[in-house]
Amino acid sequence: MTQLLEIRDLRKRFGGLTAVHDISFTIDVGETVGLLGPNGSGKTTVLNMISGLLPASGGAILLNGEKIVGMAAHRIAVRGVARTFQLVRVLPSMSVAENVEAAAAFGPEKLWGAAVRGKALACLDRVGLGGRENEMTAELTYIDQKRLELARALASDPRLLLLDEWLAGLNPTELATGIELISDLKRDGMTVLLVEHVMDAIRALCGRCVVMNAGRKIADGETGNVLSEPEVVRAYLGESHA
Amino acid sequence: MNGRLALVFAVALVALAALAFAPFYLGRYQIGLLIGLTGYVTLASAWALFSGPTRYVSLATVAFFGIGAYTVAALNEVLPYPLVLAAAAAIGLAVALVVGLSTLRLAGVYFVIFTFGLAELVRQLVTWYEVNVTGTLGRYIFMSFGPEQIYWQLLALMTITLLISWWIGRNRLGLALKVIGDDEVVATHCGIDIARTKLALFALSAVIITLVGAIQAPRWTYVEPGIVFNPTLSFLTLIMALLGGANRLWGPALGAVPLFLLFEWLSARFPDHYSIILGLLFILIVFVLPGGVAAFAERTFGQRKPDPQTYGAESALSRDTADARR
Amino acid sequence: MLEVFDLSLRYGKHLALDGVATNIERGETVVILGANGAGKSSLLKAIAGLVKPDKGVQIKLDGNPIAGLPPHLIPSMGIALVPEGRGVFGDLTVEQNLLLGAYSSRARSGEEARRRHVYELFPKLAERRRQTVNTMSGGEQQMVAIARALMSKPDYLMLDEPSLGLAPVVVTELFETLGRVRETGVALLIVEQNVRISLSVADRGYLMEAGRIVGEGTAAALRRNSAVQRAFLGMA
Amino acid sequence: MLTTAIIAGLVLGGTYALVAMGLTLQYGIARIMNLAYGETMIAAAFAAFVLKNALGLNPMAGLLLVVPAGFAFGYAIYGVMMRPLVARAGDRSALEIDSILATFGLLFVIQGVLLVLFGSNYMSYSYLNIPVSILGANIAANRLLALGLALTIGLTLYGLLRYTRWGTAIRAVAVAPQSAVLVGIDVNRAARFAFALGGALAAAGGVVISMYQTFTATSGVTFTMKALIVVIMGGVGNLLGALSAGLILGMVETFVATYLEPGLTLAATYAIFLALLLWRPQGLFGKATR
Amino acid sequence: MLEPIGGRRAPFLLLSTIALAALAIWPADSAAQERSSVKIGYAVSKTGVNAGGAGITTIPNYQLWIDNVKKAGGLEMPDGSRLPIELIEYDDRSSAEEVVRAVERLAAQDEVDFILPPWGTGFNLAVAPLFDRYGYPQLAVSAVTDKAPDFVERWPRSFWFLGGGADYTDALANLLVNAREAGTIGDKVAMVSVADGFGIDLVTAARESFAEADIEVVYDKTYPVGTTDFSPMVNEASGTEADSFVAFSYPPDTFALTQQAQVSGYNPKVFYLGVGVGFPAYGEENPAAEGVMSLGGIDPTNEANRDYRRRHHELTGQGPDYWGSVITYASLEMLQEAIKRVGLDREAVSRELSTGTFQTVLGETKLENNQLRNLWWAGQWQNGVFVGIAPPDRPGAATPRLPKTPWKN
Repeated sequence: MTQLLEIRDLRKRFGGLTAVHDISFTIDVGETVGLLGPNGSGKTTVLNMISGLLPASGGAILLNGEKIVGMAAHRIAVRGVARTFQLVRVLPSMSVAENVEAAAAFGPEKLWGAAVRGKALACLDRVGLGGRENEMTAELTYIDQKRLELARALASDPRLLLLDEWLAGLNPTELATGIELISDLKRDGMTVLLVEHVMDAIRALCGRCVVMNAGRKIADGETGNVLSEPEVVRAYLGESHA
Repeated sequence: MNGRLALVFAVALVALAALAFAPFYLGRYQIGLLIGLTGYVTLASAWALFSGPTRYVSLATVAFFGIGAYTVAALNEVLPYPLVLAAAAAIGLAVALVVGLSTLRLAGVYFVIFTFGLAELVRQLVTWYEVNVTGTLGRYIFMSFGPEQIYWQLLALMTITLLISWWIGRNRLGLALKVIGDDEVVATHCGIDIARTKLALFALSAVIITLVGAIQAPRWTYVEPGIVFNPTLSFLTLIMALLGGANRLWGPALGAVPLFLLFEWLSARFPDHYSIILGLLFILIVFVLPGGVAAFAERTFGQRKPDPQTYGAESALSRDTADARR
Repeated sequence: MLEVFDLSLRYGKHLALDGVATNIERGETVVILGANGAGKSSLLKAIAGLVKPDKGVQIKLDGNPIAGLPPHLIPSMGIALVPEGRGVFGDLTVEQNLLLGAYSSRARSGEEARRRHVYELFPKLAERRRQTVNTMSGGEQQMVAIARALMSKPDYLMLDEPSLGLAPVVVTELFETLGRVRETGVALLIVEQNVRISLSVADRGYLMEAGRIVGEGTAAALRRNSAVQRAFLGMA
Repeated sequence: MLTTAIIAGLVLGGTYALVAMGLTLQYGIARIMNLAYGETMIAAAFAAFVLKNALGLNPMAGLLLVVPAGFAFGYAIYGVMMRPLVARAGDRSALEIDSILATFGLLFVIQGVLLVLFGSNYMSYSYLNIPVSILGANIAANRLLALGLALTIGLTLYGLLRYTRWGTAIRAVAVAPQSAVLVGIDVNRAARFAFALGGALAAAGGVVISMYQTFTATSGVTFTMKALIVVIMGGVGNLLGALSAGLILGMVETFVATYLEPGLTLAATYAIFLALLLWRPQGLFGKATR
Repeated sequence: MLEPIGGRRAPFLLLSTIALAALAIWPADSAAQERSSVKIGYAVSKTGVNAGGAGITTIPNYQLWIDNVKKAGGLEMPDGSRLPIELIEYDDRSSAEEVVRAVERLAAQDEVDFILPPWGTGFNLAVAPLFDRYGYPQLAVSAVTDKAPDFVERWPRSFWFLGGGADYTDALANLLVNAREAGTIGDKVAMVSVADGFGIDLVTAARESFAEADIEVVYDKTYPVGTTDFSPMVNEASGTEADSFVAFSYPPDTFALTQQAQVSGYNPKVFYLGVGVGFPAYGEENPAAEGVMSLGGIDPTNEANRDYRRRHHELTGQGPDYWGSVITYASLEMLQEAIKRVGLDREAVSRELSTGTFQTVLGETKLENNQLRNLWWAGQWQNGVFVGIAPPDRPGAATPRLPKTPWKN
């Protein structure tokens, strides 16, 4: 397996507080890795540093062997890292299609004209928003906005997809659809890093999990094993989920 | 180029030709009016070029306008006129780049006040320089050409500005600006270089504004900082663009033309109650035409893009999330 | 008793609630189940006065109409809402949040005792009363939101997706706390995606679909219901 | 010399702080960017002038009449003009633009009324222009009054906002109006009250400033702008911030005028302001939100 | 994908707006008609930063003069007939572009017979080319410039009534020299000036005048327009050995400087300030102003002037200032008299203004090279009147009272 992402001794300080404490892990091409941990354990901060939204205070992030730590977010995006956000961020003044076109037009391929439109429609189809390209973003329901965010992430042809609680707030039926969607991406060879609390989804999708607590990595390995580790159970899952 | 676009261009071309030949048929006062009109349409359009899509409300308009005018005043006896204009544009560009680079972190009202402060700072520095280095404050501009030439130059600049605005709207750059205006974080994750995009547009807008100041300056014969750095100009430009609709090609013009004429008419008919009537009209416009004249025109004359205002109810749904985000 | 009947609500073209009728007795715990967009949150918001229902008087508290009242009067009727996303005052401290929780005139009497009680329910908050809420974790913020709502001396406490985005261990803890709140006699009206855990604390439940109530029953009956099992409990 | 400069700077800063605190309430809590703020001040200055000249009322007594009038004016303006805009605005930036436009209109209306009533002349009278000696520096009593008033108002309001339930509620409205409703706070009333309070402070500032500063019907804008700078420097909605920023600004101006060059005072003001914004975009005391 | 920003109909809408607007602004009816009135127009700053100055020196005098003509039954023509004034007034909103366009409008659109000048040096210069092109005489009163002779050459129909900076500063230097010779004061001066056209012109001239008179300038600072706190400058000046304090200031600063000097207990032997000292509010009924000097002044014994002041007060409710006001009014009287002598032909009126001798509220008035040179270059508050003290040999000149009496509190 080829390694796609390598994180080495990654650290983040906010003022006096160390939010992420020397985290290291790797992701291979085609892998789907779950990043778990209690609220405030630093998962989203790690995601933010990978996508370039936050500068790291120390350590290294390598994408395909290239050091991307310290790079501006848009340059990381062009190198094939796409993401969704914990609280949905759609572009409210634009149509559904324009939301996706934005990513296609500035992604690695820099499409324009008919190509960008085609790409956007294809991505919308893929997440189940086909035929709704002319609606205004603000009209969409919460779950459709989540879909739209995924479509936008896909439109930049990512090599690494970062999903931040993308499945949160879905009921079991919706969850099943969502899991199906990510499985499809997996099948097509997409590499995914999943921050998620929904354990059903983690079990169904992730071959491997990294668990954080209070900014440190407390477990890393095959999902089933990790979820039964006593420290993970104590800090994160609670007895009822063990 | 499709048929409709061709038609629009044809009409615009005819209108442009009519405007270009207007001085031959009009009196001096009407030419003066046209100078004011084209000047403000250009200012408002140039302002909206940057501030419309990005929603960065700039009050630095008069800083650049004044730089243009002052450059002409300082150099008009030293350099040939085209070079004076080029020098003005270059100085405007340099200042815009410095300012643009330093303000990239600011947003919202902080940017507004920063740009206002900038205009005042430039004015104070120019004053201080003149007082302490050249020992004189006022400068004279004696040019050999009349108002028609000023008008034609402004008309050309206006046309170029509108063409640039149109081109950007159909271009990747326009999309980038809209995304930035909606959400900078999303923009950067889409691969948009926000800093460069914003800087480029700010500089472009500033250079056009500088040129308006440079072209108009010979109208006044005498230039001093208090005259050319009059902050009212920044406010008027902003109000015109916002009133018309800063997100549309014709929006700023639709705000600038009626407002300019309204000012002119009011100050002539009601010189003593001008302020009161103007103020009341202003308030009325805010209440009756939310979203600007262009949005109103679109609602009235044809369905185009739904206006975000009409979706207030839905956006109330997502407001919690939106606020949590802030 | 809090009653809702024939409640309809429209956002533009979209019909969010379509003739909804529900009721909740004092001391009862009721969950509302349904897909995203079924109208669950809209129902809570309508009761809290945050959105205006379409017509007439369709919400009654102990027989008195409360629909159409401005939202800031609702807490003083004994109805509190913990919204989705918590809605805490992030810039203020825990203590100040609780102080504001007791803002309505109804809540002023016995405020001190209630504060002690709330801190007993949430001992973690007692330790951190001077901490700014923004600096706390999601689970702790959810606790603050609930504690603040309890300070208003509610008869009815409505919670919109309280477990959203919380770690499993925190969710468990949260519902244990809600169970204790329930024992104090406060009626709970909960909208929750985590059906399994919410049914475990509930007496009754409603099923919503496309703005309508399509089913109701006791918690036990709902747990046995095959449609519910399929749709909400992830059982095939 | 140094003490003189420090005291003179504090006294000048007191004026700035006094003027800025009302604006910070209006903008920080009621969320109205009030461009007509300076005009409200000027109207109050005229009122004090008229009361003194026509009725022989001394400006201190004038304060007792003009300040409540300022409150009433703010209260009425919010109810009539701002409330519909607040109700209509989908988000904060829409309200910001609407309020800028509407108060820009209001600015002209007030200015126009003043012009019709009083003409465009310079107005000036002198009250309490007597030297008070502090640590060897002679300071005008009227300016000292402004400083005293600024400190009193600033600290009182700060105390109220910080340590009372009512004040906490007002702050809650400022930071999270959607949530304030949930605990039973009448957001509209709180905003209206804050706006009216801002109007009262503007009136107080106007009266005090009229005691030592020449004014015209059209000189309101300069006050608005100075106040805006102080508000932003201090952090929006932050009374203590406005107080400190005002004092700092006063010191900077006095020091530049004394030790550097009077011609650069305003340049220094703006330079410091711009530098501060770049260093801390949220202001000296603002929290890094938004 | 990307639609063009802007509706399809927007250009049409824009054009029709312009067309409608053009109709609205077009001349209503320019058909020639029997002359039944004299059209007089002016554009002046009723609002904006210049409104304060225009409101005291210019506008009330225009009103007073027009009222006066009306009461007299109109402007008298050479044939003895009288024509009423039809007045057109615009607000230039203190903007250079507006004042230029307003004057263009008066000239080309309203086709008025005469245009009265705007307020301010800068604005008078801004509109000078227009007055010249359309052949209107320009009675530039509220403009202080040393370049007046050049301007007269460039624009032969321009008239400059307020002298140049050097005139005032030479007179001031002369006053100081006399006092020095009398042993009243030393030869040191502390000087501040406002950083705009007026302040800089005067301070530049003053440096020269003082150097020629061997007066040493020990403190010389310029402050920006809008300065409100003068304690640093007054304290610094007070710390020097200078007996004389000179400020080329504007009204708000003038008032503030005075108050600050009182508060700081700064009592120089010569206290000379700029615009604003001549305002009635400054010194009438204010004993503290006793001895303060400035530009301008009046001859209190001049009967016509006294009558003018009375009428001004009656009509406008305020007294005229002691510098530009009476000259503004005199310039209008000259215009009125010139029309009476030669009619409405602007060329002839200009010639008459240039060469004629007029009886005005100033007394006998005659321009030299299109400039009024018979002016009070300096004045001083004495017993509640701001009297002219320089040139000392001019009839009616009062004797300067130095040193200034200390502030009375």
